Amino acid sequence: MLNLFAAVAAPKMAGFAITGELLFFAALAGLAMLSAVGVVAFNNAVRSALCLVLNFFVLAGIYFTLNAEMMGITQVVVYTGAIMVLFLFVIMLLNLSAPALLQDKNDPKTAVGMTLGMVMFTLVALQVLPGLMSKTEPGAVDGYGSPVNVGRALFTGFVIPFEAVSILLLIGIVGSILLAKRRF
Amino acid sequence: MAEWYDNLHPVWQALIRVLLFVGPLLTMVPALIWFERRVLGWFQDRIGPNRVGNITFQKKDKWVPEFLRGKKIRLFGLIQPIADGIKLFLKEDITPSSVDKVIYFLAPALALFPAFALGATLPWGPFKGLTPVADVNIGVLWIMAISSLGVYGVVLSGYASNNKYSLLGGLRSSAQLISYELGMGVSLACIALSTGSLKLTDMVTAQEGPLWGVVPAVSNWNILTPHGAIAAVVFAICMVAETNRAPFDLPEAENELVAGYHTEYSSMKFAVFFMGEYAAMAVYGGIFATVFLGGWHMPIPVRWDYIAESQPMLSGVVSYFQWADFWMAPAWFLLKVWIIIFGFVWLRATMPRLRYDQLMSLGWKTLLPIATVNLIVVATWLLLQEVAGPGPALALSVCTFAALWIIFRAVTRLEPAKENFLPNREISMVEVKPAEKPEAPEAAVA
Amino acid sequence: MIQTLMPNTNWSMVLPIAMVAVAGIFALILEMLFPKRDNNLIVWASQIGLLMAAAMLIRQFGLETETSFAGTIIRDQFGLAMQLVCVIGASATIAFSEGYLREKKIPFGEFYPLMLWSTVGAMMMCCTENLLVMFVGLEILSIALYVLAGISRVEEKGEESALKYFLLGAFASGFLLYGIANVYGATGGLGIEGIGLAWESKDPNVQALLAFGLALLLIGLGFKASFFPFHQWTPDVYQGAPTNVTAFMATVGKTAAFAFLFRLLESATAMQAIWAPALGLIAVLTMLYGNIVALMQKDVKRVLGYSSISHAGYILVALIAHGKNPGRIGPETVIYYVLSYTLMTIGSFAVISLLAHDGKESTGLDDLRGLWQRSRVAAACMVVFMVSLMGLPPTSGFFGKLLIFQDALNADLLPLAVVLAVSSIVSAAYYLNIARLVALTDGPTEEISFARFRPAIQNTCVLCAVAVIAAMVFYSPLTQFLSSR
Amino acid sequence: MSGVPLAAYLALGLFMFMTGVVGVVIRRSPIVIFMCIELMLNAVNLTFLAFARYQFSPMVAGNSFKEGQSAMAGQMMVIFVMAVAAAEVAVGLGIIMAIFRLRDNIDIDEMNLLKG
Repeated sequence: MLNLFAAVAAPKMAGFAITGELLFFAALAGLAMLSAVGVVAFNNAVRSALCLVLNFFVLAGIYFTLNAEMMGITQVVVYTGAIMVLFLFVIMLLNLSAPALLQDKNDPKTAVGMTLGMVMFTLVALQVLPGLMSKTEPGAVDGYGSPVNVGRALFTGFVIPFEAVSILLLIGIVGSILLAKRRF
Repeated sequence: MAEWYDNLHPVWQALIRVLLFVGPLLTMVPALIWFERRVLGWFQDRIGPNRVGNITFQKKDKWVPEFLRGKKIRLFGLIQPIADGIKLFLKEDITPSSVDKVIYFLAPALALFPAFALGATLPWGPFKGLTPVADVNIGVLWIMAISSLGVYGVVLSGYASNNKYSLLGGLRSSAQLISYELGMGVSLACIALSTGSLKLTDMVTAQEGPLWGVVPAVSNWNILTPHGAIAAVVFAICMVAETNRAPFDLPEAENELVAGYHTEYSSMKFAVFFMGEYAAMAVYGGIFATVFLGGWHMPIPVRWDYIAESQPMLSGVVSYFQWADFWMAPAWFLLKVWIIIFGFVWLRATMPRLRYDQLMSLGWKTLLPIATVNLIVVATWLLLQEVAGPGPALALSVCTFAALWIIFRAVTRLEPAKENFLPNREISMVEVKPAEKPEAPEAAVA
Repeated sequence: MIQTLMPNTNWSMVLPIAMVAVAGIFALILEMLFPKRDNNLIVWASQIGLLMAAAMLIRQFGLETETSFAGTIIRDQFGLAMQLVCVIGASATIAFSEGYLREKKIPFGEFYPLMLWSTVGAMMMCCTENLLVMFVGLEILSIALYVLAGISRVEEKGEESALKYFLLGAFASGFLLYGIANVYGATGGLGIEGIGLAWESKDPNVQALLAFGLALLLIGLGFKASFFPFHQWTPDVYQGAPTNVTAFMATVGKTAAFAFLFRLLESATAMQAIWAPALGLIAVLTMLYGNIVALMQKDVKRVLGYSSISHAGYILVALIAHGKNPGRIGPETVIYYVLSYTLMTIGSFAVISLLAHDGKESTGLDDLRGLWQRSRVAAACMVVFMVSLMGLPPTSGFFGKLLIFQDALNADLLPLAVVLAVSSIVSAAYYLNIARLVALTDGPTEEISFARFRPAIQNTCVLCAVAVIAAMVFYSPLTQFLSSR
Repeated sequence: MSGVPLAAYLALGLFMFMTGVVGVVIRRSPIVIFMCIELMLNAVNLTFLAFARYQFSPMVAGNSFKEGQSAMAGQMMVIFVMAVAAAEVAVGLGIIMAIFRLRDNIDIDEMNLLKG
């Protein structure tokens, strides 16, 4: 089956053959693109958020295909596990008090915006991407994304931003409490 | 492992591993339900389900062996969960009219998924390549990642039900899960730090060493080390909260939220939530056993290898234990899981439910600081071990913990503590009426 | 035994930054221990922390240029001077904050830690040539500013400005990040020193990625510095945010963006054919637009917002001149101009903060009438600041513009120099108008009798005014000191 | 993953980025706008990891990173983007809640108090 595909498509796409990995990537990428469009296209905020969750989850899968396993799992922990839950939490809180607020009305500018976005995408892609089509073999060593390597890099070369991020998170904590607490 | 297994195609190997994990888990769930009901009955001095599943053989039955004819075999209600399942399956499946349909159907599936995916990195025995579905070097992170997905099922079912009580239940649950996720993560990080690996099989192997690096005959179960014991307590509490079990079952508090997020769910959809909860219980028990209780080893922390070496005269007996330790690994593992599940039930039977603010302050003001201080102590301990050897390091790390904890309490005590409890009241079962007054004359006139 | 994982790290290079961060944490702990809304202790702690940081910075002046922490942190004279400007800006803002916040009835002790941490971000941006560190610094700066902009929670305007600032800021940092990603793809690293080398490799793919990435980077940084097409948030946010936060935003926030932009353009000198015309156009539009639109405003904070846009244009001219020819045109102009801009902007916002009274603050131009009746000294200082913003002697604004003019001519940017001169003349109209309203017109007397007076605000004004004039008088030793090599 | 061209990952990243930009421009609820910004950040993360994996341009000598550090730089950036996103979400949702408390409405088109 795969060979058949390759035989049909090979003459059209010079330079690389269609492999199982490519098809797997195409499936993940298609899912990611669909869910990305869903975030923008759904009028209901909860649907948008769920699409975004799906997108982040699929992205974690794509990170695994890039051998960046630590990043993939961190993606799930941070984005789907924490950030999107917080989003849903706030959406639900707003939903509890004013459900109508989260329902966008249909708007003609949606279609216009989508089209313009696609045009821009095509323009930029045509400028930047064609030269990179030939690059199909990864250059980084396997295991570059293991927790050990990531940790070592984090605590040697990037120790200053790592420490600085603690200040950033402190700002996040203090700021969110300051902004959202009920009483002064 | 066996040769035939190694010769299989990797896909089949993977399938076998998945079956080895999912099969026991699925069979455990009904048994667990029965176990909980029986144990609860025992705690509450009643009998519990004991009728369903009695098999009575007629005298005239020809197909049973002679000695069974006319006998009644008691199964102590073991079949009860299956009967429950049949009941739930045959019940009318009600879908309220104004629910958000897609999300309404998605939510139970999302609630069940993490419970099963969570245990994928759990090793059931020393048979490398056979037991964990995926022995990846991000095992602990996997647990963190998947357990944080558990909140979606609850929140979305609450939202989709289009019911204020359900939504409130979902919101409470999401706040609860996020809060306790932190304490759990940090306490797991303590163990990961002291082990030096995020792999669960490495964690089990690390627990085979001598206790504290000093006592050679006892194996180094994490629950026996000072920092590990603290982490275990924090983890255990967070684990109960993460599975939404009593005393942390606020999302479904009957008296406040009419059963919370699954009020609007009936029939099989409810059964799926139910299954998710019990499967999560079993899997968290497995995680606890793996990380803190020596994993697949015998439930006594003895290093048989060392004993065999140092006491050659005992080697005959010890070799028997070694054999049992290796070949009965899944059984030991399951035994530990059941002990933990008994703990779950015990908690449910004895603890009153927490109030919401108590729940939050326990999570944020007690468990998280303890776990964080513990993490600092583990780091200090590892550093000191390099410098001063295991013994002094241990003593110093204990002192560090005490000092940090005292400082923390001293700092937080400065704030005047609010009275968190209701004033004492007399509660009596029988309503005591005040002494009857003669009716007011005005009322009589009116 | 313990192996040290990080050989050759020089911790003293980040000591000033750490000092400010620790001062912030200390201030937060003070707020927790003494939550009695008497913030003088916190103010003093913050000021002492900033003072110590400034001392540490000055001690390092004149040392050899050096990188450390695997090349992520660089210590050079430019970075030290810009960090010093950030510290001065933060210190001056905190000096007049206490009285203002008390008048506006937003006496949160958390204000000071957030301000200090924001300064930490700005300082990080000043002392790095690494895109990652720059990004983290930028976000520390911005996220703290989002919170600060919305710190007055009962004011709809404040919250609205916070939301606008936040959404647009996050949007812009998305662009910035995408730019970083492309630059990383082209150079294989996060240091900006690789840009020039990668461009000279003449590989068309690399060049396309670099051009795309650099454009996006400039958009992201241009947002922070509020250049012309990315400036829309500026007047709104400046108007809605509390006045002291606006002062901080307009000075320290921009200083950090300029500092990194300076280094970025310097390392992208090889690509100047790509960016120089575009940035030149942006500079022209920024200067003209800021000054012309400022003429039509009715709110004094909006006027100053547009004026800050035009000043960003002036500084951009200096940056372009340096980036085109880093060998000949040194960093003195940028340092000097940013310093004088910081002083005069914070000073003028300090004067405007006198408008706040009893929880209310209306900042229309008409509300400025009779401000001299509240404090004559502050009104006199306002005249100095306006003259300086206009660019007339005897103030540092004059010398700053002169230096930029000279740099532009040296770098063959005659059109930019001409636009600079013209737009400065245009700006005179609204600056003089503000000065006239503050110092020469009378206001309604009954309101003034209620207006209380905060000495810290006046002191800040006087200090800034003195500094603005002193920076002109002691021009030559100052520049020598700031840019000593 | 061998066989998949680098351009495919970059195109996916660019597509998601553009979708996010479009969403920011056309949607009106600040929460959804914010989600679209998160989408943009994730597109950037994908781009970083793709470049890190494929080592498109490891040749620049002037970089301070030693051999093999280039791949780490991209991953580090992703980690820091995640950390920043977490802090940003906390603060941003706080702002949205605060504004909702004040006016019971979060529509971005009705934010018109600040005008010149």
